This record gives sequence, structure tokens and C-alpha cells, in this order.
Amino acid sequence: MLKLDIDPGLTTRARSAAARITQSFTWLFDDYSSLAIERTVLRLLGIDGALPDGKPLPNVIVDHLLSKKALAQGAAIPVANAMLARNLTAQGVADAVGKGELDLTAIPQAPSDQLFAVLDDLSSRMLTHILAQRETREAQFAKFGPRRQPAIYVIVATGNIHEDVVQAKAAASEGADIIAVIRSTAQSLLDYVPYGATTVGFGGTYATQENFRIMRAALDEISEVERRYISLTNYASGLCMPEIAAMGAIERLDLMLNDAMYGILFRDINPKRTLLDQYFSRMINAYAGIEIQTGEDNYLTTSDAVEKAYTVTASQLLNEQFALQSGVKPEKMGLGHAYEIDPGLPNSFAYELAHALLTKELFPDSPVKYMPPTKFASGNIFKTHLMDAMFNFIGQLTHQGVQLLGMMTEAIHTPHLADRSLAIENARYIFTAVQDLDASLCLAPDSFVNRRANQVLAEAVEFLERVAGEGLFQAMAQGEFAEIKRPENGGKGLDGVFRKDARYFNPFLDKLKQELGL
Amino acid sequence: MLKLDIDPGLTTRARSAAARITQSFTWLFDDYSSLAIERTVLRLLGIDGALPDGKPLPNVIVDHLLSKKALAQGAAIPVANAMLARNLTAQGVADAVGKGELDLTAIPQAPSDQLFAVLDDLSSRMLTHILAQRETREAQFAKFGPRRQPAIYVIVATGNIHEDVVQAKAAASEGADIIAVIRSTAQSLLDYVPYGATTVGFGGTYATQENFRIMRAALDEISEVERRYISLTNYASGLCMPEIAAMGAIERLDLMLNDAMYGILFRDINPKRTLLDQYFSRMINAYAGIEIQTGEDNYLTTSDAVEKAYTVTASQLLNEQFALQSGVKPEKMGLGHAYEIDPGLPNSFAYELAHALLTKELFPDSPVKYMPPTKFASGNIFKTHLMDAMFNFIGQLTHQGVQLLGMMTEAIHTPHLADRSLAIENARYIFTAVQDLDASLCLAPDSFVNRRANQVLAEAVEFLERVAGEGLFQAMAQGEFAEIKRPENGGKGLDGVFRKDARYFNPFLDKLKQELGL
Amino acid sequence: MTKHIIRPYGDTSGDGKMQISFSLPVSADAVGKEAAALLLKQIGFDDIEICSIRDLGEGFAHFIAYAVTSATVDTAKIKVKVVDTPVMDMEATDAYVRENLGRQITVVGACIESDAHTVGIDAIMNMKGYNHRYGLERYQCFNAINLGAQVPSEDLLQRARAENADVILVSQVVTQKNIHIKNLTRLIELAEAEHLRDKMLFICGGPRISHELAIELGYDAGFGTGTYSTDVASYIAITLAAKAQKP
Amino acid sequence: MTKHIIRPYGDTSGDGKMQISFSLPVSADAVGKEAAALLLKQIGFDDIEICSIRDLGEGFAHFIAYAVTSATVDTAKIKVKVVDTPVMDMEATDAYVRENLGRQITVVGACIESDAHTVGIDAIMNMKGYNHRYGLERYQCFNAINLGAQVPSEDLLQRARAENADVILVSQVVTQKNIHIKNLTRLIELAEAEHLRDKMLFICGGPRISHELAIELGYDAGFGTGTYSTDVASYIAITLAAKAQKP
Ligand code: B12
Ligand code: B12
Ligand SMILES: Cc1ncc(COP(=O)(O)O)c(C=O)c1O
Ligand SMILES: Cc1ncc(COP(=O)(O)O)c(C=O)c1O
Repeated sequence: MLKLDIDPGLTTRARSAAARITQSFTWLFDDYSSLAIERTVLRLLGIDGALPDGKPLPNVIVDHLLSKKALAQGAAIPVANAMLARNLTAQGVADAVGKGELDLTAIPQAPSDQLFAVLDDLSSRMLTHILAQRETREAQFAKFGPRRQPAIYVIVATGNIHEDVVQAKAAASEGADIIAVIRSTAQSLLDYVPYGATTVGFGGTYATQENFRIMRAALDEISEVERRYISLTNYASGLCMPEIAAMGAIERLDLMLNDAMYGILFRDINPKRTLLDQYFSRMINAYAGIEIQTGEDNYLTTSDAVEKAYTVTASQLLNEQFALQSGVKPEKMGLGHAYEIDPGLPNSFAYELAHALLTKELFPDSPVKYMPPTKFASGNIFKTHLMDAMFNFIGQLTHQGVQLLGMMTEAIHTPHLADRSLAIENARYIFTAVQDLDASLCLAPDSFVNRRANQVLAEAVEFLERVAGEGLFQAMAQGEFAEIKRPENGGKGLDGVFRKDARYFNPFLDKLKQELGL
Repeated sequence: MLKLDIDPGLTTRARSAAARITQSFTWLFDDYSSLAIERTVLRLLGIDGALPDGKPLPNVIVDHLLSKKALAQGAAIPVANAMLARNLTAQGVADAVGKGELDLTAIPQAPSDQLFAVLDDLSSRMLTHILAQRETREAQFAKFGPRRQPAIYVIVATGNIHEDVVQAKAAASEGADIIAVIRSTAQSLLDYVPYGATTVGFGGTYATQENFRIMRAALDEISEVERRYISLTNYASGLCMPEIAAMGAIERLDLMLNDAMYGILFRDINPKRTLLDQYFSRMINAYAGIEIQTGEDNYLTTSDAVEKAYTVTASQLLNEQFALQSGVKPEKMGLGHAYEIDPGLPNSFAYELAHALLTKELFPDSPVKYMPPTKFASGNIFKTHLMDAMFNFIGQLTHQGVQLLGMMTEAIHTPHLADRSLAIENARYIFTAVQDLDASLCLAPDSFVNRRANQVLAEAVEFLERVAGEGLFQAMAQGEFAEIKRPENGGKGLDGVFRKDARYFNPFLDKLKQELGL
Repeated sequence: MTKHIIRPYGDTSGDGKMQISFSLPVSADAVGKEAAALLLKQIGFDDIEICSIRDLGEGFAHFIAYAVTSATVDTAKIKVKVVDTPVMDMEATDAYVRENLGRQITVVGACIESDAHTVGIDAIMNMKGYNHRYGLERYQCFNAINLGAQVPSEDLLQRARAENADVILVSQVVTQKNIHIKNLTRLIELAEAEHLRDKMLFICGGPRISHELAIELGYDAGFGTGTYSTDVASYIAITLAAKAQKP
Repeated sequence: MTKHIIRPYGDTSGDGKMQISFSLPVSADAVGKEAAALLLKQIGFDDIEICSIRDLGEGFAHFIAYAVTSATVDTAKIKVKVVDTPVMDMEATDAYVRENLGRQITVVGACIESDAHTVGIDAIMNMKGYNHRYGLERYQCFNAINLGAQVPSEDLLQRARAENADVILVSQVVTQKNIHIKNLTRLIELAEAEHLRDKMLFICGGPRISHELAIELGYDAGFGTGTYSTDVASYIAITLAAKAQKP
């Protein structure tokens, strides 16, 4: 078996530096909330739908409270209060506010115990539903058997959810284990979640609850045919991180792109907003049994994969610590990395083997998410197909958790039906060919692979210790991450972060903490 | 480093059984000659050309002597005799016989010392030329540096030697080290070597001296441009094995397909004829410094590559022993094997790794010739391209000598210009990616790979010892090789084998034996 | 546009997307790229994207492109000739012949002329068979004679006559410059000249043979890639039995 | 046929061989294969060989084919618009501008609208550059302002006006449903409406941009895959110097 000989001292130092960094945010997590978190609470209370102009009702209510300067207590209590006063469902309240018929701040406050009772009831019902979804998933896996490892993960990205369904089912019938419905370009930056089914999107469909529902239904159908539970994933990170997490929990998504820092670094979303939102969204993921996936591959699309390999390791360690704070178990942490080494580099395979083994050995219990070559994918589809084969080789050899298949047309267009099929054929051929190869091999003493892995880890330790010293916000402001400067008070969405007042109440935050033992 | 732990007892037994088999043919090698050998002598004496109907002059003379029952003394003496009597060059004699103006058996025999003097002079001149060609090759390698390992070997097969030249030069400029000009369909079965340049061939051009010359000149040109000596190869095996070997020596081919048993097994050529011809042809190769290549891949085009892996090993050992008998040095033995495992077989890569390591370790000094997937190549060019990548991976990982690149269109057509280019791109990418990977790896204790290699070797030993017991001809007659029965007196070309009489003289046989220390 | 009219599909119904690659005797630069685009345009493609240009040396360049075709196919109008006899396994075929023909069928097979690719015909005829289907030699109802590789057409016909064969099986694998067409045509012409054509079933096979092509060339049936002995045996048994019925 | 008339090349001069692959909503069998062959025939191909049929599920099949085209291209008639200013290195460009323009050139760049792919524009503009060529920020003769990703066209123009820019650099990488064409067209229309079009050089770039396309869309120049800062810098320097000469 290929096994690195990693300096255990380095591992300990790495984890403790990461923990020091992430544990310095209790002030933020305890004392602040965000517009997205409040919208999430409303959704979890059962509010959905949108105005004729497309503005979703959760946004309408939160904006309404904000405009009345009544949000510091959270959105839950005003809605419960209106329910009691008007004998309405939560949705009924939302509809009324949407029509401009109801001013939530104009209703006298009911006694606390009554309010809490309403909210306790509603939140229990929702958590019961989410738990049922989790149990359905687990029952399916029990019935059909566990996911293969590495799981075959492919994207669909036609921009039309109905066309996506065709492509997803075809992929499942060819062997895909996980379908990712790619999100329409830069949804991260929308401070609302669009409503309804998408039929014309650029580079993907929106992450909407209806799209989730349509695709999950299709995959449930094909799972029965294939006698294999086909998982569904989408993207949470962005300005609506917790909302999308909640929608995923409700509609039984199985994995969710959810990176603690992606929004900050790659979408210029405000650091406080992002960290706060990820804290709550990951609790929802954890409770729903959804496997999170992180976006370390993004570092390597702009930086060199050899020179900056340590940034991947450092980010994985931070994502791990943040996830632990939200109650995510290691078995549900799909920490990311990517095969982005220049194919012209001599020994690119050995470098990649070192990096892949390092990730796998640092996080032995995690279904590590392995991303394919994209940066050096060119219009030469034959060459790209080979690079994807080398990627598949390493994925199987080092037992990665999730193999995000590369497409030979990566540099050209979002995948055609045939591209995806050939990608699956590629993976299945290579996976079978090197199935148990790992058992026949070991690393030579003082091998390049081992030295390289230790070097990357040492660089990550040095980096994390420096960040722990400076503080994460300071380090980001100075461009220590991904070579981009992100000041603490810059970026989008800072005005959506607010300090909770003493009356603040979020039934889900409290219950989830309790359920997750936090 | 990947290193098998092979039972040394097995290796010894294998080699000694193979030696016992091959050393039982002194009766054949000492007492017999063949039409092809005599034609070779004539060519080496300087006779070339053909009649207007295409019949080559060497055939004309040999047939003339045969019809006069005057061949038992060999073809050299009658020609020398005619040269003396008529004051002609060897070519002059041939032309005269060709025109029907000269009956070689009607000339009174000159004194032996005069005959030997003429033949000594002619043979020295030819051997000096061949030596000069060998020195030119060595000087080129000294000037430009040695061949890469594995060398990149590609075929050209347009059927038109001039079109072949374009393709060969293009290939060289993309990185090919060795160009093989594929022979027109089943030239093996022609009992003459066609004359002149080929412009319309099926599946290749004929192996003719003119074609050799045209291509060697083109490659010499491109070698200067590329600052790399580009080698040329063609096929000797068949009914004209020694003739083609001689032509290759004269025109500075650098490698030559020359298998001791291919003609018997895969072309139904008579066993005696084949063994006799290979004995002499390989001496010529040895003297010319030409690397021979054997055809073990052929076993696997009809038999299963896992089940019959041992036949490859057994054939390699026999080819080795036969080659040693002809004075070929291990450094010039391109023993063959092939990546023909069913790509659907779990762990096909590990099986192949075992087989490839076994070949390399049994013949550590030989530039082993490694053949690509062909049998399971399908019309799916994308899949075939991947299989070729796995083949290239093993080639570099186990340091094979010559990598005969697979083409993604293997199942469709002889290679187009672009197919070859993509194949070279494939090889160069993979070779670079796994360049020094071997140094980082070792085999796990009691690995599948090691067990498998020992198993194949043990099966080969068992097989060779059985053949040694029965005798090679007996074993072939019984279908022990390649599952085909080849009786000792069956097959094509037996009537071209004759017993030498006491006067027999072949100036080249004697001189080569002496030069090669046999 | 009715439901029968179809176009290639990339990721949107009927988008007409196709992948194309080819070489041209041009330089690997903007001029070469334009030549490639013009060629595709001239063929009739739209939305041409030349996504890769590779220098092949010697004045050639290789192009990889995606483009859109407006060509359509009406699936309602597709008529293919396929061998449509049901496929039985070995035991069933033997039983069928015993019942419906009551005698052994003599089959003579060969890979003709310069073609030496016997793996295909062996897969059909040899004892061992192919992919867990035994070959005709193992059938009780067949007397299977496999002449092997590079058999001149004349020899094949002579042997078939001598054996009083019911069926001739011909394999052709090499197709360069349409050599297979030439060889197969010549065999049929010889058979006609020798008045053998109507006395036997003539069946050909090989990776580029289809039933359609075989019929066109004057054969009774043709079998391509992926054929099993069972396909051929069933076809022979049923066809000969039917012939025997109506004399 | 003169020497200018070329055709695709497989292994024989002018043989017209091309490789094609595509999917159709048909079954992966003889009928599907025939549909694929008919499609290629209808496009105008000859000698069609469908060499692979793969079932894609959901009623689709994928085909890989080789076929022959009779289409030709006359290379003598090819005219491509390429940026034809000579390429100078950084030092030479700086010197050239000092001599011929005598002032700094202000360049404002952005990846506009929904497009977030900054690697391309960064490769041209950022200090660090790309493949051993420094970006415009490092040039002494350039005042380079890179606005980064997802910049609305309005903001880009506003900033360019504010900075009194000489040049606008726009990057477009996402091309799905021709979004790049729409975005680039809109930018030029806005610029015209705001009377900025003639005050500045408008240059666009991205993997699917060619100089030809750029001109068509109303830009001064366009740069595709493999562009270096040196290409762009030289073009800008020489073009602005030439403009300055003849006022
Ligand atoms: C094995 C092989 C060889 C072996 C053949 C060994 C042997 N005893 O058969 C050897 C090494 C000898 C060989 C030599 C050559 N080969 Co070769 N060979 C192949 C290879 C790799 C596989 C063919 C094969 O065995 N397929 C497996 C069998 C089971 O499939 P099949 O033949 O299609 O048969 C099935 C059906 O077609 C059908 N079928 C076939 N025949 C019949 C007959 C009947 C009656 C029926 C009912 C059905 C039927 O049923 C079979 C079972 O399903 C192909 C490439 C490839 N991957 O296809 C090249 C290939 C066929 N060879 C090729 C060439 C050019 C040659 C040579 C000419 C090269 C040379 N110059 O040296 C020589 C000369 C051979 C000659 N004189 O014909 C080319 C042909 C190009 C073309 N389209 O014309 C190919 C495609 C390779 C290439 N890309 O260049 N070859
Ligand atoms: C890196 C990358 C990303 C990164 C971008 C990071 C960043 N900061 O830029 C991330 C991960 C964020 C990303 C996201 C997405 N991506 Co993206 N991405 C890529 C990738 C892998 C490489 C692009 C790249 O960096 N190339 C390297 C640079 C140097 O080359 P270049 O851009 O061509 O630039 C050169 C020239 O074109 C020219 N040039 C470019 N601009 C300019 C401007 C001027 C003025 C000049 C003179 C020259 C010039 O000079 C440059 C240097 O030579 C490509 C696939 C590929 N291999 O090409 C997909 C790709 C471009 N992405 C794609 C898609 C669909 C997306 C998403 C929409 C997917 C999704 N739904 O999540 C998102 C959304 C992004 C958005 N809103 O635009 C598609 C686009 C399909 C299409 N043709 O429309 C591609 C082709 C992948 C695919 N097959 O699906 N992506
Ligand atoms: C962690 C993570 N979240 C989200 C996304 C995509 O979301 P968007 O394009 O809307 O930013 C990505 C894309 O790479 C990602 O890596
Ligand atoms: C050893 C050897 N000699 C010769 C040949 C080809 O010659 P022919 O096709 O004329 O038999 C081959 C082809 O595979 C071969 O392996």
C-alpha cells in the first residue's frame, strides 16, 4: 500500500494552528446574524413563493423588517406574532406582507410563551421533515448498497432543468453516482434565491427549490431502475449560503458545495458575512446528513499547482475546523483538491501522487473531493482525455472519495451528452484497470513522493501559523490567501450583517446546536 | 524501484531448457542451405535487378542452377566461375543469365584457388561496405546522442513509399525515434523480393532495396534537422528472411523484424526452411549491428494474453538462444511482448505490470520491444487512445527499450498522419508525466504483481521443459505453439531446402562465423 | 418538423452539434485556421469553432472543431436490411436441424485471397468459439470445414464442390482501398461462372461487412462486428430448412 | 486542380478523410447506425464508415465515423485579418512610446458583465504576467488599471472617462449562447451613445475572440488564445503613435 511517512509533529501543529484561527470567531457567531440567515429561518418556518416581479417572499419579509428597523430580534418572532394575531399560517403571513396588506411591526407583541410555542411547533415539524429525508437517503443506501469509492461525479449544465434531467438520467445509466446541477453563472452574487424552474440559464440553471425537486424526483426514479442510489448536489456558497443549505435539506440533496471562505476569496463577498453564513448553513447540512464539499480547487485555477500546493492543504485544514464547529462529522467532509499541474512538467504524476496522498492521509475518514484538470485543458480533446485518465488513475490508486470527472471538452463548452459519456467510460476503464494496484505497491524509502508531501505540509504549517499570529481577517486583507486582498469590511453583503439584540430568537439555531451537541 | 523477486532456479531452468531446444539443430545449420540463402549470397556478391516481368535476378540464377541440378555446391562458385571465364562482373553474369545468354553449368570449372580469390575479394568488399554502414550509424549516435528509452517507434503504411516519406519525416519532427515502413500484405509468402520503389501497395509497401534506400535517405536528412539519429526498420521474417536481412545491412536499416519461428507459426512456412533461414539472416544482422526484433506479440493476437502469457516468455527465451547461436549480442535483441489484455479485466494494469517487469528483468540488457493494444482496440478512438496511454505508462515505468506506439484508429485503418501525431503526443505526455516514477515506488511484500510474474515464468519453464523433451519440431507438429499444428515437413518453402554437397561454398557464412566468433 | 425528423444533439434538443477533426496541407496559424473554417463552411456547417490547431510538420496542420449542421434525417424513412431470423443457442439449433432438415449441414469457410485475419472466421467456426459461444465445429448438425487464411477463391470453390457443401463462409477483414469488395465480388463471379452460386448459401463476414452490403454484392447474408456463431448457425439452419420445405 | 486547391489529408494526398463524432436520438443498433450514415450522406460525405456506436441511455446513441469530403478550399483566396503590427518586448515598447508619444498611455481593463474569468485579462495586465512576459502594470509607458471581474459595461465606461483613458481592454471568456457577442456589442453601443467610441482604442480578448470577429463587432482589435502582453502592448503603442502623427 502506498503510505506516506508524515512527520506527526507537523500534522499536530497544522491542526492546532487551524483550530486557533477558526476558534477566534465566537464573537461573530454568538452575537451576529445576517439577512440570509433570517431568510433561511423564514424558509424553514415554511415560507416560500415570490412576488409577481420575482422577488422571493423571504426577501420581502426580511427587507420589510429591515426597513422598519425591526430585524435585530430576528425574523421568527415577528412572523409568529402575526400568525397568532391573525390566525394565519406562516405562508399566509408572508403572502399578506407580500401584498402589502400587513405591517409586522404594527402588531402588538403576544406573550413570549405563546410565541415560543408556535415556533417550537413549526420548527419541530420542519426538523422532523429534514430528519425523514435523511432517513430516506440512509434507507436507500442500505437497500442498494453504499456509493462506490471514488464515486463517479458528473455535472449537468445545459441551462434548462428539463434538459438537465435527460442528461442526468443518461449519466446515471452509464454509471454516474453523483449528479451536480451546475448553477447559473455567478449566482453567488445574488442576495436572493430565484423562484421556480429554470429553462434558460447561462452556464447552468439557478439553484432553486423547484429545480432541486425536479432533479431529485428524476434521480429517485432512475435510482430504482439502476438499483443504485444516485446522489444529487448543488452549490450553497455565496450570499445565500444558509438558504440554499436549507432548501437542499428540505429537498434531500445529498451533497452540497459549501466552502467557508470561497465567497470571500473568489466572489468578493464580505468576510464577516461569509463566515457567519457558513456557520449556520453547515449546521443545517450536518443535521440533514448532507456531505459538504469545499472549493480548494479554486486556488489552483489562478495560482500554480506546485508552487501553491500548500494553500490547498491550509484551506482544507481551515475548512475542517470550521466544519467541526458546526457539527459536521469527518465522514461528511468532502474536502477539496485538484489535479491542476502543468502536464508539461516532468514527473507531474509523481507530484500529483504526493499531493493526493497527503490529502487522503490528513483526512482519512473524509470522502475527499478530487477535481480534474481544467486549467491546462485545451481545445485538443484527445490530450485532455488523457489528462483526465491520469487524474482517474490517481483517484483510484489513492482511494479518493469523490471523483469529479473531467471532460475532454473542458476548454470548449459545458459538457455535451457524449462528452459526459466518454468521461464516464474513461473513469470506469481506469478504475477497473488499477482497481487493487495500490495493494501491490509501496513507496521506496526516501522517495520523491514522500519528500514532496512533507514539504507541502511544512509549507502549510508555516503559513497557518503565520495566519494564526496575524488573525484570519488581517491575513486576508493582506492578500495572503489566493493572492487577492480582501479587507474585513470590504466586499458584497456586509450591510446584510447585523448585531442581534437581547430579544433575538432563532428557533433553528438553538435546536440544531442542541441536536448536534454543540 | 519496481523489482520482482524472481526465483533464480526458475530462470536457470528456463534458459537451459531453451538452450537444449535450440542447440539440437546443428545438423540442419551445418548440412543444409536454402534458395533464400543462395539468393542472399548472390545479392551480397553484388547482384541486383530484375527481368522485365519483375522476376529478380537472384531468383533467376538460383532457379537456373536448380533446374540444372547444380545448386548443391551453392550459387557462389558457379557465378565466380562465370566471372572468370567471361571476364564479367557478378552483375554482368546475372544479366547474361537473365537474358538467357549464359548457362552457368556449361562453363568448365576454374581452379579452386582462383574461384576462392574472386569470392574472397567480392565478399570482403561487401563486408567492408556493411561495416562502413555500421560505423556510420554508430558515428551518428555518437554525434547526436543515444536513442531515448523507451524509444518512440511508429509505423508508416500508406502503400506509397513517397507518401510514406512525408509521413515519416513528419513523425520524426514530432519526436519519433524509429520509423517502421510496414510491408505490403503477406510479403512473407513471396519467395522473392520485389524490385524497385512501391507506389501502390496494400497495407504497406514491399520491402525492397529501393524502398529501403529512399526512406533511409529521407531519414538521414531529417536526422540532421532534428539533431537526432532517426532509425529505420522493416520486416525480414518470411520466405526471404536472409535476403531482406542483407538488403537491410547494405542500406543501413537499424532494426529488423526477425523472429526465429514467426514464419512457421503465423505464416505456415516450413519449419526447417524457417530455422535455417533465420540462422543465416541473424548472422547478417549481427554483423551489420542491426537490432533484431521478435514477434511474440503475434501469440497474443490469437490467444488470451493472461492465459497464454507464458508462451510469450517461452518464445522470448527461444529467440534469445537462437540469436546467440547467430552471434547476436543481448544489447541487440529486441525481444517482443505486447499489452493485449482485455481492458475489461479487473486489474488489467497490474497483470500487465507483472508481465512487462518479467520481460525486462529476464532480459535486462536487451532493448525489449513492447507492442501496443491491438486486439481490444475498437472503433471507439477515444477508448483506444486511453488504452494506449496505459500502455505508454507501463512502457516508461518499467523502462522498456522500444515502445511501438498504439494508434487510436488501430481497429479502423492504417494510420493517418494525424493519428500518428496524436499517438506521439500521447507517448510524450505520459513518458514525461511518469518519467522517474519508478524511483519512487517499490513492490509490496508478497504483491500480486510479483506472484503473477513468478507464475508466468513457472508456466514457461514447464512448457519449455516439455518441448525440450519432445523436440521442437515434434512440439510444433502437435500444436503446442500458438495453438496451431505445424508438421516438420508441411508448410511453404520446404522444396527450397537442400542438402549441401562436399563442394558447397558460401563465402559469407564462413567469414561471418569467423567475424562473429562462432 | 415532425417527431421523425432528427438532428445531432449536443446538450439542447436538435442543436445539431458535431465534433470534427482533420488535417490540411496548411500552416498551423491564423491562415490555416481560416482554411479549416472555410472548408467546414463549404461542407455546410454553421457556428464553426476551430478549437485546436496542431502543427503536424511537413507543411500539415491538424484541426479539431465543433460545428452545427442543419442536416436532418427522417427516421420514418430508414429501412435497413438485417438478418431477421431468430437466434437459437447451440442445442436448439441442433434440435431444429434434426427435426426440420434431418441431416448434417456442410459448411466450408475461409479467409480469402491476401487476407490473413483468421480470428474472425475462427470465432465463428472453431470448436472453441468466442465469448462463451462454441463454434460450428462443436455443433452436431454441422460438418464444419475451416480452410483458414489466404485461401484463393478458386481453392475455396473447388473444396466446396468436392465436399458438396451447403454453405460457404467467407471472411474479409482488410479493407484498405476496398480490397474486400473486390475479393468478394470476384468470388461470386467465379461461383456464377462455375454454376455454384445457386447450389449453396454464400455468407460473408468481417468488421466492415453489413447484411446490406452483402446483399448488394450478391451474397445471401452478411455479418459484422460482434457476430456470434449462434447468429450464423441459426440463420443457416432456418434458411436451409425453409428452402428444403418449398423445393 | 491547381496547387492552391486543398482537401483534407488522411494518408494519401487529397483523400478528403475526416473524423466525425456526434449523438443522435436513436437506438444504438443497425437502425441507428443507418440514421447516422444517412445524416453524413446528407451533409455530403462519401465513403462513410461508422466505426463506433455507443448507447448513451435515454434513447440516444453516439457515433464515431470516418468519411470523405469532396469539399475543397482555395488557399489563394484566404484573407484573414490579423493584428499585423510588429511585436516588441517590454523594453522596446517603453522606448518606442517614449520616443514616439512622449507620455504614458492609460489603459482600463475589465472582464465585463456576468463573466468572472479574470485569468486571461490578468495575464495581459497584471504585474506578474504570463509565461515569462510581464503584464502592462510593469511597463513604464503604461498606466494600467485592471477593474477585475464582473464589471458592468456602464462602470467600465465611466471609469475610462474618469481616467481619460486611451485604451479599453475587455475580456470575455464565457461564450455559451453567444453571450460574449451580446456583451461586446452592448458595450460598443453604449460607448457610441456616450460619444466615447472614437476617443479610445477598444480592444477585446478571450479564447473565442479573433481579430476578425473584433473588427466585425466594431472594435479596433481582438486577441485570442495564446496572446501575450507584448502583443497587446506593441499594438497599442504603434497604433496610438500612428494616430498621434496624423491628427
Ligand atoms: C489480429 C490482427 C492481425 C493478426 C491476425 C492474426 C490472425 N490469425 O488472424 C496479424 C498480426 C497476423 C495481422 C497482420 C496484418 N494486419 Co492486422 N489486425 C489484427 C487486429 C489487431 C485484430 C483483428 C481481429 O482479430 N479482430 C477480432 C475478431 C474476432 O473480429 P473480426 O475479425 O471483426 O470478426 C468478427 C466479425 O467481423 C465477424 N466475422 C468475421 N469474419 C467472418 C466471416 C463470417 C462468415 C461471418 C459469419 C462472420 C465473420 O465475426 C467475428 C466474430 O464476431 C486488427 C485491428 C483491430 N483491433 O481490429 C488489425 C487489422 C485488421 N490489421 C490490419 C492490417 C493492415 C494488417 C497487415 C496487412 C499489416 C501488415 N502490413 O503487416 C497484416 C497482414 C495480414 C494479412 N495478410 O491480411 C488493419 C486493416 C486495415 C484495413 N481496414 O484494411 C487493421 C484494422 C489494423 C490497422 N489499423 O492497420 N493482423
Ligand atoms: C479557471 C476557470 C474558471 C475559474 C475562473 C477563475 C478566475 N479568476 O478567472 C472559476 C472556477 C471561477 C470558473 C467559474 C466558472 N466557469 Co470557468 N473555466 C475556467 C477554465 C478552467 C480556465 C480559464 C482560464 O483561466 N484560462 C487561461 C487564460 C490565460 O486563458 P484565456 O482566458 O483564454 O486568456 C488568454 C486569451 O484568451 C487572451 N485574452 C483573454 N482575455 C483578454 C482580454 C484582452 C483585452 C486581451 C488583449 C486578451 C485577452 O489572452 C489571455 C492570455 O493568453 C476554463 C476551461 C479552460 N480550460 O479553458 C473554464 C470555462 C471558461 N468556464 C466555464 C464556465 C461555464 C464557468 C461557470 C459559468 C460554471 C458555473 N456555472 O459555475 C463559472 C462561472 C464563472 C463566471 N461567472 O464567469 C466554461 C465556459 C463555457 C463557454 N464556452 O461558455 C469553460 C470553458 C469550462 C467548461 N467547459 O464548461 N471558471
Ligand atoms: C465552493 C464553491 N461554491 C460555489 C461555487 C459556484 O458558485 P458561483 O459560480 O455562483 O460562485 C463554486 C464553483 O467553483 C465552488 O467551488
Ligand atoms: C516477426 C514478424 N515478422 C514479419 C511480420 C510481417 O510480415 P508478413 O505480414 O509479410 O508476414 C510480422 C508482423 O507482425 C512479424 O511480427
